[in-house]
Amino acid sequence: DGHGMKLKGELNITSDMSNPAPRAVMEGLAAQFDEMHPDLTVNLTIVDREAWKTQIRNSLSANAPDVVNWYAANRMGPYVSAGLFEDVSDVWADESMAALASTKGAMTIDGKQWGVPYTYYQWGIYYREDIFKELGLTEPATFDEEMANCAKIIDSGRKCYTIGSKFLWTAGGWFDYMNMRTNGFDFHMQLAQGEVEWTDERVRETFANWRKLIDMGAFIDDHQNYSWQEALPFMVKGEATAYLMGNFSVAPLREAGLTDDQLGFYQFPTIADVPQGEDAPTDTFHIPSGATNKDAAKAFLEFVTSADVQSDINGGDKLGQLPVNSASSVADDKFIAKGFEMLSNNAKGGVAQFFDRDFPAEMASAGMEGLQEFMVFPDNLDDILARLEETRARVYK
Amino acid sequence: MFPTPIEKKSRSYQMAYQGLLPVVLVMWLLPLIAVAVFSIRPDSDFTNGNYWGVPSSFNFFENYGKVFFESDMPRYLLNSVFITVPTVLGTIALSSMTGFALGIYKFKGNLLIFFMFIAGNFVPFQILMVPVRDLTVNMNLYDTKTGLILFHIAFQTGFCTLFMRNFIRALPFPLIEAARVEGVREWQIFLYVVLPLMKPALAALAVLIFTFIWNDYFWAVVLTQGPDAQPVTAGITAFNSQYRAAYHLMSAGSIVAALPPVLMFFLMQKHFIAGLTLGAVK
Amino acid sequence: MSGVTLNKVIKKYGDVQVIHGIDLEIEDGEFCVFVGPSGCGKSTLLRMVAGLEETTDGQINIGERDVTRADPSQRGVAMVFQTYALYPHMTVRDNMGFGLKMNGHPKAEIVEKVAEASRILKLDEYLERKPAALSGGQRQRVSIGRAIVRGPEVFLFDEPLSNLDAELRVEMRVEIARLHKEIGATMIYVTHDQVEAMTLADKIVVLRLGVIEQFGSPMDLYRDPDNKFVAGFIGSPAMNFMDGVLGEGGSVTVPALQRDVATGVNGVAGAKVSYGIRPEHITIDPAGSTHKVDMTESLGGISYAYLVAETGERIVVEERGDVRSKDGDVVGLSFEDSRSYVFDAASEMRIR
Amino acid sequence: MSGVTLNKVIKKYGDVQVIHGIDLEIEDGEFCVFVGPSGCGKSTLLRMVAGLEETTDGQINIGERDVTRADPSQRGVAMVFQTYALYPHMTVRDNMGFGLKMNGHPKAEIVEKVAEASRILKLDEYLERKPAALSGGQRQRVSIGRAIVRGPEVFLFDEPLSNLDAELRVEMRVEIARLHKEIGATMIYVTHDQVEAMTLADKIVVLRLGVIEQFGSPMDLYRDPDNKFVAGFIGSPAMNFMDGVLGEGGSVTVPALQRDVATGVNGVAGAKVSYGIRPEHITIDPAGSTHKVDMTESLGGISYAYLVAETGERIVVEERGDVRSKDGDVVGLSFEDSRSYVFDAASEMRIR
Amino acid sequence: MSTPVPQDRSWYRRNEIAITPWLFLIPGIAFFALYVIMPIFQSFWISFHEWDGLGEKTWVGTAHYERLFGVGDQNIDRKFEVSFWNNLKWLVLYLLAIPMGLFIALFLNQTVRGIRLYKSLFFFPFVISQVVVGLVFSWFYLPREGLLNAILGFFNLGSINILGDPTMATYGIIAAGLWPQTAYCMILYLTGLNAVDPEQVEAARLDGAKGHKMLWYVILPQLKPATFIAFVVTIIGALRSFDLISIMTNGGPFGSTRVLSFYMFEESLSEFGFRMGYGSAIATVLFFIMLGFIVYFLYSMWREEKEAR
Ligand SMILES: Nc1ncnc2c1ncn2[C@@H]1O[C@H](COP(=O)(O)OP(=O)(O)OP(=O)(O)O)[C@@H](O)[C@H]1O
Ligand SMILES: Nc1ncnc2c1ncn2[C@@H]1O[C@H](COP(=O)(O)OP(=O)(O)OP(=O)(O)O)[C@@H](O)[C@H]1O
Ligand SMILES: [Mg+2]
Ligand SMILES: [Mg+2]
Repeated sequence: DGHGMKLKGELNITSDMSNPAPRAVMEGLAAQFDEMHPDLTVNLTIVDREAWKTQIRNSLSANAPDVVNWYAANRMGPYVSAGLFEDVSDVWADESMAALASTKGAMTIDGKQWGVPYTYYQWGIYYREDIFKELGLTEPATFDEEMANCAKIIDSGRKCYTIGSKFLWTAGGWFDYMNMRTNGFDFHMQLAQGEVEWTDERVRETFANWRKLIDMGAFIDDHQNYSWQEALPFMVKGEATAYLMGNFSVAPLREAGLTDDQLGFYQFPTIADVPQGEDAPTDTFHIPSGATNKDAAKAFLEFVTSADVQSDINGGDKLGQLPVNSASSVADDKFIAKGFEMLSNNAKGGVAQFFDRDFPAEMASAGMEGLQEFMVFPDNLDDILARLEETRARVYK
Repeated sequence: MFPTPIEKKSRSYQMAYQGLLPVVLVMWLLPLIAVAVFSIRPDSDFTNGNYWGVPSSFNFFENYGKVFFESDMPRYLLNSVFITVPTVLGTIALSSMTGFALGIYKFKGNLLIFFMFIAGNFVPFQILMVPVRDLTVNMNLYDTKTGLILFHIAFQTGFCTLFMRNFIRALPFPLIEAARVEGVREWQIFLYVVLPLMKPALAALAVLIFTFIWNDYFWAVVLTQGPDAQPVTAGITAFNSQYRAAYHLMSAGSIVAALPPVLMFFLMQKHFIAGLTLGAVK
Repeated sequence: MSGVTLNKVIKKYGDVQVIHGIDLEIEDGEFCVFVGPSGCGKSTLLRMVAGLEETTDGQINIGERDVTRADPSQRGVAMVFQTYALYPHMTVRDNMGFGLKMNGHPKAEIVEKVAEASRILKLDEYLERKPAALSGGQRQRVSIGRAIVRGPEVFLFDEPLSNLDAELRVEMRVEIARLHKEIGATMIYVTHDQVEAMTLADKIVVLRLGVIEQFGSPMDLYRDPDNKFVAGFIGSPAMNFMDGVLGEGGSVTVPALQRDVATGVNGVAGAKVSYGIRPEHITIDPAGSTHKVDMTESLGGISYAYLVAETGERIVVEERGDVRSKDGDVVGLSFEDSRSYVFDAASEMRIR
Repeated sequence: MSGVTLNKVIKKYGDVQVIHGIDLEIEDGEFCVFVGPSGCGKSTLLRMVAGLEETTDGQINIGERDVTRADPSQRGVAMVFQTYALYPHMTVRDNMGFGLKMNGHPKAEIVEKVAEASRILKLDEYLERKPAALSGGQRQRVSIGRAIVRGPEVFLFDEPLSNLDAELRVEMRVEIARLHKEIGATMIYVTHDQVEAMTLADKIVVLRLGVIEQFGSPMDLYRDPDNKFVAGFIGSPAMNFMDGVLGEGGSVTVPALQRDVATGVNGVAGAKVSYGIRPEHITIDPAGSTHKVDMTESLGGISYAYLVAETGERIVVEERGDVRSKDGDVVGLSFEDSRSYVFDAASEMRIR
Repeated sequence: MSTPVPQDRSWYRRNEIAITPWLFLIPGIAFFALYVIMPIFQSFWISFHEWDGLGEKTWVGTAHYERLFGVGDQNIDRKFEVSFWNNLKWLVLYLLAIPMGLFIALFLNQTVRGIRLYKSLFFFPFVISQVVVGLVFSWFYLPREGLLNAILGFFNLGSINILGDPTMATYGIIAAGLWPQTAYCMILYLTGLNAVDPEQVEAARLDGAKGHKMLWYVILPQLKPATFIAFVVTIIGALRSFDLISIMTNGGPFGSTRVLSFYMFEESLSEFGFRMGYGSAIATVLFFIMLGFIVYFLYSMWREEKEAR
């Protein structure tokens, strides 16, 4: 918060919070920070979230802004090792940051911290409660119940799950869960780190479980054509009853007209008897090492992680996600509360970031492509796994 | 004239032809017409699944209003203008000079340099991508309109040189000789004799380059990011991710992005076609 | 004003020599016409004088000055092109004044000179028009005007009329003759056209394969050609040539004519010669029976009869008057022996 | 083989009528030439015979057949175009054989007919070349060959020689005449060129503004034109026309000649007339002093003297022989009165 | 007898004609060399390195090429293989634009009222950005809501998901690409048809050539220049295809619509990419494929150039 030091000049922020709700939040943050510092001009550039994933590199190496959005863990590795992210250990040294301790690990590489988180959110199954009621279904706790439910849903002429896999990563979510439930969190992490072959029997078992759903026609058709947003209407219209997604999907679903009575959430059911691991990606702010106004940037980082701001931006009417500051209040929102509860008490296996953040880039890209293919052509599994194994052998040298 | 002029065919044949024309046209432009219709539909049509029925209301102003007042589209459009216009001017300036040099003078290496320009223009430009991006970054022009403009000028100079040189070649050479006998200096020949005669070529080329540059997407993605510098082709993808699945707005946005070159084409049709044929068929 | 002197002038394109050491003197104020078959080097020679082609060897003088290496603009020449070479984007006035303007002459001077040229060429009405709005003949006048404005010592014309149609060609030919009379400058004129050459020239230069075959006044060339090439080239229809053998005392035996002709030339008896006589110097004798009329062409006032001799050689005869021969007639020929020309069969040089 | 008959033939382009009801009979084997000023409808008429333009009204017969609505390829005609219209991508052989090939004739027949045509036109050496590798004259020969191969009843030529240079034109003209004699087919030939018309035609048709002014044999038209237009159009240089007034007994007072001419024509005394006489029918009388020589042009055998009368009218006179007048001479004129033509000044019709 | 022309003119004036062209060429050549010629060689150079675009380059020799082609004990790069075959499909099928363009041009080559407007409207797709074309067609193909399926549904022909089906997606994109390309070829042919010598057509009519015979034997040979150019632009377009793929499928589904240029971009600059060396190697391969065509084009032009003299 600048601690009495006057912040001057310009603060250039490039954010990837391009969906309508996050966009409003980010714009609010920038405006608020600008107002707090009369001598400082805050320039906010909002970049398409998908596009930003390719552009960040250019942005960091040339004409770097002062603050950028990115992701924790493996995903920030390349920029840290290339020296493009500023070491912000001093920000973390402040005693107020103790409240963020739970996320510190995800921000740490080589014992230093390279950014701050501003939000995280649970993944899980969002479903049409009203349809469940109509069909007399209850939230399943095991995979068998899940499949039983699904069979009834299909009988009613609906699909069980909507998904839009055009940009691949949504399939990664399904794999994360299938694998974490089949083989456990630790195994999943070993796979991510290249320690297990993709052709391993255990991996095959994951796919075999997944295939049960595919074979019964649980997923909507033609999902490879849709982005995740384009898949939403299936659920809104009731053509599909559930969506394995992050909590950010609640906002557009509500916006599309679903009320909280119609919308429910449950944790991904268990398959094998392993501690449940959960996906809970953390979104972050970083300071590029080429930033010109690092003082203001650090002040901004402190600003966004402060308890009040965290409470505010993660509120149900804003991001609708979980605050990273333990001193913040969790929004009074059915889904946020459920997620918070789930992650606090029911994620014994561990918390993963997400497929494309846990796996190295080249592996992640090949992997998600294979996952998408599997969802459409499950018969190609052997070929897909052989391909992934080949990539694994090359990538983790 | 081939095929045989329709006037020489029977009356019924003529009628059939006249009738067929609009039908074929509609089929040909079907995807485009569909988008145009999308762009005036209300949101509710899509949620109600009324994709192809009669629009339930005429939402032209709402939809286009949103595009113009609630998105970055105007900024992107402006960027496109600020990228395209200087590129056109720069390219024309450079290539009329190279075209003059290659079209008028006989010297060793003339054909070689000419072919270098052509060959460079035929190159799959992906091979330039990495080094050009690097060069632009090193010149501190990454994510600036200038960076994009400089590259476009250089690359289009290849094509335009081909065009200009052939055009100048076709000018009667005695014009140059007459001027030389009169003691007109070479640069004066360029400025006062050749340049005024190239006006049609310049106009044609300007229109052509305008559309090429306006429609460029690849280099916009490679050399720029964000609404500060990106042209509308790249902007439309950002716009679309903002309004994902809102087909009425995406359609309106696409139409807005496509409109300037289309207008250009209609206003300058003669030059446009002259450009294509001169540059190509010659 | 000054004449033009060419001294052993040679032109090579790479290894190909197209002008083979030409010596020629053109007097001050003379109208000199280059003729010759296509590709003989007329244009090349003219352009060398203009400075538009480099001279490989030899020397070109204009007046007293050696201009062999001078810039075109430094030579005091002006050139009129076959295709007019007018600047299409300028008015007639600007076309004519362009050279002076570019060389920084004061405005008043330009205006005056253009007015003078336009007066001479009767272009006053057209001064504000662009070339596209002029007829072919007017355009050619403008291009001559452009030459006049610069007040050159030598005018060069390269087939200036060949893009015009027959009628206009006649008109412009007269115009050029008048112009020469009026401004009296030296002029060099290249043409394909017999009539232009004969009617305009003070001196005709006949070129063949980059070499001068003969030069002189039109009637000199017509009446007294030095060799068979010139004899055949000048005059239309071309002179008739027949094989013959030289006898004693200048008598030539010409089988195609079935008689000996007393030509009075000096030569070795028994030498093979080519005997020549012009169509207009023969008359048909309907009473004779030595030649068959193969074909006739009537142009109204004149007809041409194409005769075949017993040797198979063809002879063209010009006929006038109201009685003309018809296809298939068998006729005789009569002519004055003094109209004969005799050429060596091998060297083709004239035997006098 | 068969003649061509046009019966009240009319052509309209939209509302513009360009051919105004033409009746014409062309005999079997006749060589008919259409002449007339540019835009008079020569090409249009020819193309109507070919079937390339639709006939708006009237009837066209070739031989006994009414072909007014027939397809071009069904009419038994072949056409030779000004621009040759050879197929540039085919060899000479293929160009000539194309028509037969398209109509499914057997290969052997094509080979034979092409060989025959190529023999007639001396094209054997060039059969494997493409048109681009031929000279203009050779190209025109090929296009004639293409016509011959199809063995048509009627040959149509549209200014076939006007893209050639003067020399070649003469050569090809003779060639066409020979061809007509050899194969004897009916030929219709459009030209601008006096000489071609006069020398080739059995019958000349003079067109003006889509109407036939006169037709007949070349010498008929030359000697006995029906009106001033034909009189001025046929003959080169053109007939001299002077204003005159008809007196009693066929005597015409011609101020430009400073005398009355006893023409012997019948007409209303006092009528304004146009008096005509051809340049080749006037001789210069050096002893006289009625006219001034403005300019002379010598072409060798012939000169033209351009005289000015006191009335300001210009008179061209053809001179021959060794003594010719010079610029500035003051001379008199003499001619036989019987050479005179008299035309009504208003209607321009001949008064006989 | 002669006094030489004074030689006091400056060196420039004396050598004006030799020097001027170079003065006029310098800026153009400089730009072109900097942005086009040099980068080609730089790309070659980079392709022999491992480089993430940030740090130092590491020399790896021909390792990238070996991986691409599967030299030694590795398999050929599957993505490369797919891209290569897709590129071939593009090359071959894109050429359909030429006959289709010709066909439309023949259809429109009439002089009826309003034909100019029709011609312009037919030309429309070419003027529109490929990005928009891509969007338009991806909506056209939408598996449920798309117009294509609406039409198929109308005729009771079931529905297809072109862009979602790896066996069809590439063809779907090519079809979208053919749309503007056909328009382009159409305009080339329309102008070509304008330049057809009417006398030759008439001569052929007298020779009895009609319809397709006339087209084949007389018209097409005369359209050769237009065909040549159509060929050039179509080949170049096919090998450069990027925008459409990027917009319509982003290379998917599961990489089945990749072509070399897209793969190259993906490897170099995409989200999971930044293997500049490998990307450059792919670009180099693409370049050499194109080089074959470039040499052929230049050779044809050179021949024409020589004939023109
Ligand atoms: N640039 C050149 N390179 C090589 N040879 C040339 C060049 N220009 C002309 N020639 C040759 O020089 C010779 C003379 O050409 P020139 O143009 O002077 O002939 P010309 O007498 O003017 O013919 P024409 O009457 O056809 O105009 C020709 O044989 C021609 O082929
Ligand atoms: N397609 C057309 N539409 C309208 N008018 C035409 C058309 N073709 C020719 N004409 C007109 O018909 C008249 C006769 O033309 P045509 O070509 O037959 O003349 P021509 O005697 O052959 O002239 P030239 O000697 O110049 O070839 C001209 O006035 C011309 O303007
Ligand atoms: Mg010449
Ligand atoms: Mg005509």
